[in-house]
Amino acid sequence: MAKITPLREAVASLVQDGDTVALEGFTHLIPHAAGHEIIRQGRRGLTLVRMTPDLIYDQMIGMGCAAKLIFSWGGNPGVGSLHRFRDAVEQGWPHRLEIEEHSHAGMANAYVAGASNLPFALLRGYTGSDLPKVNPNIRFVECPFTGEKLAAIPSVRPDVTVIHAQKADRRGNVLIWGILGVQKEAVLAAKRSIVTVEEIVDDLEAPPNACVLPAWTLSAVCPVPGGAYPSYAQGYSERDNRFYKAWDPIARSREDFRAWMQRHVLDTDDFAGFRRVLAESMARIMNEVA
Amino acid sequence: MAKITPLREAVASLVQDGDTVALEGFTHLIPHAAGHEIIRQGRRGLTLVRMTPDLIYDQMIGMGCAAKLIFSWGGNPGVGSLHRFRDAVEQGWPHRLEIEEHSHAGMANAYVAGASNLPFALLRGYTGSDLPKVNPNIRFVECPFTGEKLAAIPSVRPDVTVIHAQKADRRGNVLIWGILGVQKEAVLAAKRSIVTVEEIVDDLEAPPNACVLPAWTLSAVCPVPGGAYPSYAQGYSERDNRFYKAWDPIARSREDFRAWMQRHVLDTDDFAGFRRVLAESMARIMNEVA
Amino acid sequence: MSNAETLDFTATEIMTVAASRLLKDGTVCFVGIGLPSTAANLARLTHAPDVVLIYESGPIGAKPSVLPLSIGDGDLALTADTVVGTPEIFRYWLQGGRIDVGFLGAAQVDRFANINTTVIGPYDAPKVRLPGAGGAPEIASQAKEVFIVLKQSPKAFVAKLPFVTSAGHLDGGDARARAGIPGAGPTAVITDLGILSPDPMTKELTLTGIHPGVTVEQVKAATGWDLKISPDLKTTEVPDAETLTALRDLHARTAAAHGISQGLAGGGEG
Amino acid sequence: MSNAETLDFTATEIMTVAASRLLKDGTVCFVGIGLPSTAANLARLTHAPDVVLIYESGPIGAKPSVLPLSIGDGDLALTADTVVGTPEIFRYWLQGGRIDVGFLGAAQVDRFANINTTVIGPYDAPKVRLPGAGGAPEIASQAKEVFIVLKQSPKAFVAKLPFVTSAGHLDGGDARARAGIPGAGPTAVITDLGILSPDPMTKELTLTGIHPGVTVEQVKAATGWDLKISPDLKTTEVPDAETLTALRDLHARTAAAHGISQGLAGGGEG
Repeated sequence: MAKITPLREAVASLVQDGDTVALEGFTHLIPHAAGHEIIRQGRRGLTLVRMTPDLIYDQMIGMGCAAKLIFSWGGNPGVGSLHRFRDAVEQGWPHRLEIEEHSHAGMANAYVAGASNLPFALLRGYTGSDLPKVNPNIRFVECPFTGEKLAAIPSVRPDVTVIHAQKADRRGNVLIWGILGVQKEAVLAAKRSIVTVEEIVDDLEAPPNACVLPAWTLSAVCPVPGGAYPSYAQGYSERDNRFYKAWDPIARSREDFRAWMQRHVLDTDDFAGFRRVLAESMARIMNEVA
Repeated sequence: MAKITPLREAVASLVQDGDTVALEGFTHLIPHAAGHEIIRQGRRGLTLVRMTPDLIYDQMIGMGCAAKLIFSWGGNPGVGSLHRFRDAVEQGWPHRLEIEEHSHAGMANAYVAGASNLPFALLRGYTGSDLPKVNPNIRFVECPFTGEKLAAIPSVRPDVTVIHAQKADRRGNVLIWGILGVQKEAVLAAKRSIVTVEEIVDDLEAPPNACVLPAWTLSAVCPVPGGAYPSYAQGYSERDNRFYKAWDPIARSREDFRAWMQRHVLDTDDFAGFRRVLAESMARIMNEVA
Repeated sequence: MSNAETLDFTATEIMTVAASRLLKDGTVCFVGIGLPSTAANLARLTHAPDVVLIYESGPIGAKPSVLPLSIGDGDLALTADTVVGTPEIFRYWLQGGRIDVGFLGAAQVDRFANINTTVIGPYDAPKVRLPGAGGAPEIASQAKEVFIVLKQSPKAFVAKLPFVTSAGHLDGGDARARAGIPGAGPTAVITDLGILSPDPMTKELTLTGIHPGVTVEQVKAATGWDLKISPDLKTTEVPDAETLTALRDLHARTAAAHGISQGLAGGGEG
Repeated sequence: MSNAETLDFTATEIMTVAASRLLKDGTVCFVGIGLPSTAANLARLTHAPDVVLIYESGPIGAKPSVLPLSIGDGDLALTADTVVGTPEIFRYWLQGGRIDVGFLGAAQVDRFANINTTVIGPYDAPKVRLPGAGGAPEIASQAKEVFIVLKQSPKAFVAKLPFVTSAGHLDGGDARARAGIPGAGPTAVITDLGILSPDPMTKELTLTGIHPGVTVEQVKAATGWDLKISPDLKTTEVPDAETLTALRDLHARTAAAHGISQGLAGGGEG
């Protein structure tokens, strides 16, 4: 049953060193605030799972939180490379990062299989691709009726899934709408879950057949308005495309990255603090990249 | 691309003798009007698929439309037996009915697999049940990662799926809400599809993430207000529980059943005609069963 | 309570109330239509306001004001926290391991609480063709525990089933665990005469509760095997006035809402 | 048209317009972000108003007024016929066989239109780590046909890929069919210099179209293998004024809406 609790406490009690952790969100509703809190609390040895690792995973990888990454597309959407991710894979900095690489179809099905308590996902996938040559977790099974060969990959069953959503009611029921991505599956596939929300309301006012996660499926619900920034929450905020562009030069050098993370994340108390310091430095950053 | 067309023409052009046909609806939105039209047009040798065959399948089976039934629960919900279904299975009247029997979990997964263009559905199912002993289409596969044994059943891929929905817009996009059952999967699993709707509107006014079937996934959309009767359409009509109870004595004897079908279905032109004749006889029926 | 003891109640009423009492508050319950649904909703309206009711047609957290006559009544959808598709119910919610209690009816049970809802007689030439499995095989195997509610008679309580639709404790002992079936299986069978529970070791259904006014001989006569009686046999507490009133009001509201006699509010999916 | 021939346009513009023209009205198109999305939306705003755009983040029938900068922009959701979850996109819509055209970008292609978006250099010790597969492997295998759009250079058009992320025509000939891959595979590669199409028999990419003002020698120099030239080589029709205006307006609206320079509207998922 969901406890409505501050994010710091949720991360402290629910995310442990060595856990398999999925922070999901498909451009929309990416849980940046929660990622920052995991960095602040210095988690290590995590297996990070995410279809589209972007800035928040670049930060977590660069800060040394991750031992392994399970993913299907790692880039700065609309901009280019994730420099910290590339540095970890290409140069092993700050340490070696093991990767397990899939396609989107594979990852999406692996979350579905996890939510369905199946040990593996079955799909028509990876045909003609070299991915099965480099990922021993892509195997093939035969249809017992037609003899066709189908791809099989292990379910994703995170220890903790973290997502951001639009709102929760006071009992902790959560409503998500708009681009849904794989968040529902990621939560239902996980042992524990943290949902940061834009606001807590008396009544969700969910339309029929809306994507609602009942309170009893969640571990913690944490009010963090704007907690998806620079991603967005439909109905609440817009994606800050400038930040995605600004991230590129910050992440290019190890030193600039470390200094930026120190100032904006490690030296701030919470996401509101991050946003205050960022506002101060944003004008300067914008001038530099213009 | 959906053609907006009268139901009679849709059935004439899209449902052929010998087809595998799924009329789906889970208590809510059962396509009775379309079932009647298939009976009127005298289709034979159909393989009927449906999780919960109820009155409309009792009628189709009793009228000799079906060669085979694939199902998981066949009864008159809230009342008792389907007498025509039982007569076909127990006595072979009006002719032998082949049955392929699953659990709800099996059928629901088989529709999902069909919509997903997979040859089989994978589930944790049928453990300890005698169903696999009598249904050779329940097999088992091994997980290539854990060695666990999982159930496998063939996908359901109907030639035609028929459903009833609340509304369509003038392009033929369809909105369903409330109890959704397996209708979306049944349509997407099928080669062709017919959707009867309560009304055609200018704008669906669908909430975000609503269950919408785009026009280009459908073959025909047919306006049939009240076409789910005695089932219901949320927002339009209530379930007529009296009719479900009234059906029991009608269906008990072969002669009463035949006479009733002749008068109410074969001798009427369409569902509006059926409703008019039924209204005339309903008071009498109600008196008899009271 | 001394007041309540003088109340009249029917055998069906005490069966429903006894079944209802087994549902703890906050339990996530997968509800079959008919008696299980009546008992589960009675629990929600009395001692267990936060019980979570899930129906196979899609409603999660349904709070119907009247009893559904079918598994897909509109009131279930309108009062639920959310309504998902039927495949999702079976995939993410039941198979996903999120159900505490599966609440089932049955046509027949055997001494190890296996369930038959398929056929009487041979499968290929049935004497009576029953409705079939519905959701029960996977509810019986995947819910953390299972309650079964049905009226007791020698035809319904048989030593050996002609067909096992849904697994109880199979051949007894640790047969269920050896077959790799998760979940504790049936932990209680609630009837109009009493409550039967599996013996902790043999898993044979044993009479552990008896309704007031019923004799052990009556229960034995209504059972198709030599029913063992628990040395710790308890008499069911009579329904209190409040609970009986809640149950009768629920039935009255249901009859009024559906415009039919109460008899129809029986059993069945669909 | 004689009027339009005097218009100035950039190499990227004619690439986008040429790609856009290939999309027929009513086509169901699975759209990658960046150039494919620009071309597909240009088609929708000009000659193909009923093209159905599906994005992997969930929108079906998206009709954005500005270009999405990411695969999950809010405008995609708000203008779509419906928005489903990402698993459903890949399961019911792509794998379900409902996509006519998969419209992809690429980091590298080889002479048989196989795609690399994974690594340059060895997989375990990459020289350049690229973003990875995304949706492409299954789009490339399951869409009825595939269009690829990317700028032409010897680094991008290589004889042999270091890594095949997504299957084109594999080793050519009937290799794709023999591997059991459904769909026709890549039928056109649209670049800033021209259009390459697989030879009907060998499946080797052949120059079938060349943009006005570009020489065959230029195209050959930008290709990492000995590029075959179709005997039937056609010069791409220049973009007409209306189409160019539509494209430039789209970019201007996008820049204004997103509050950024046009350069950001490049490529990438996320």
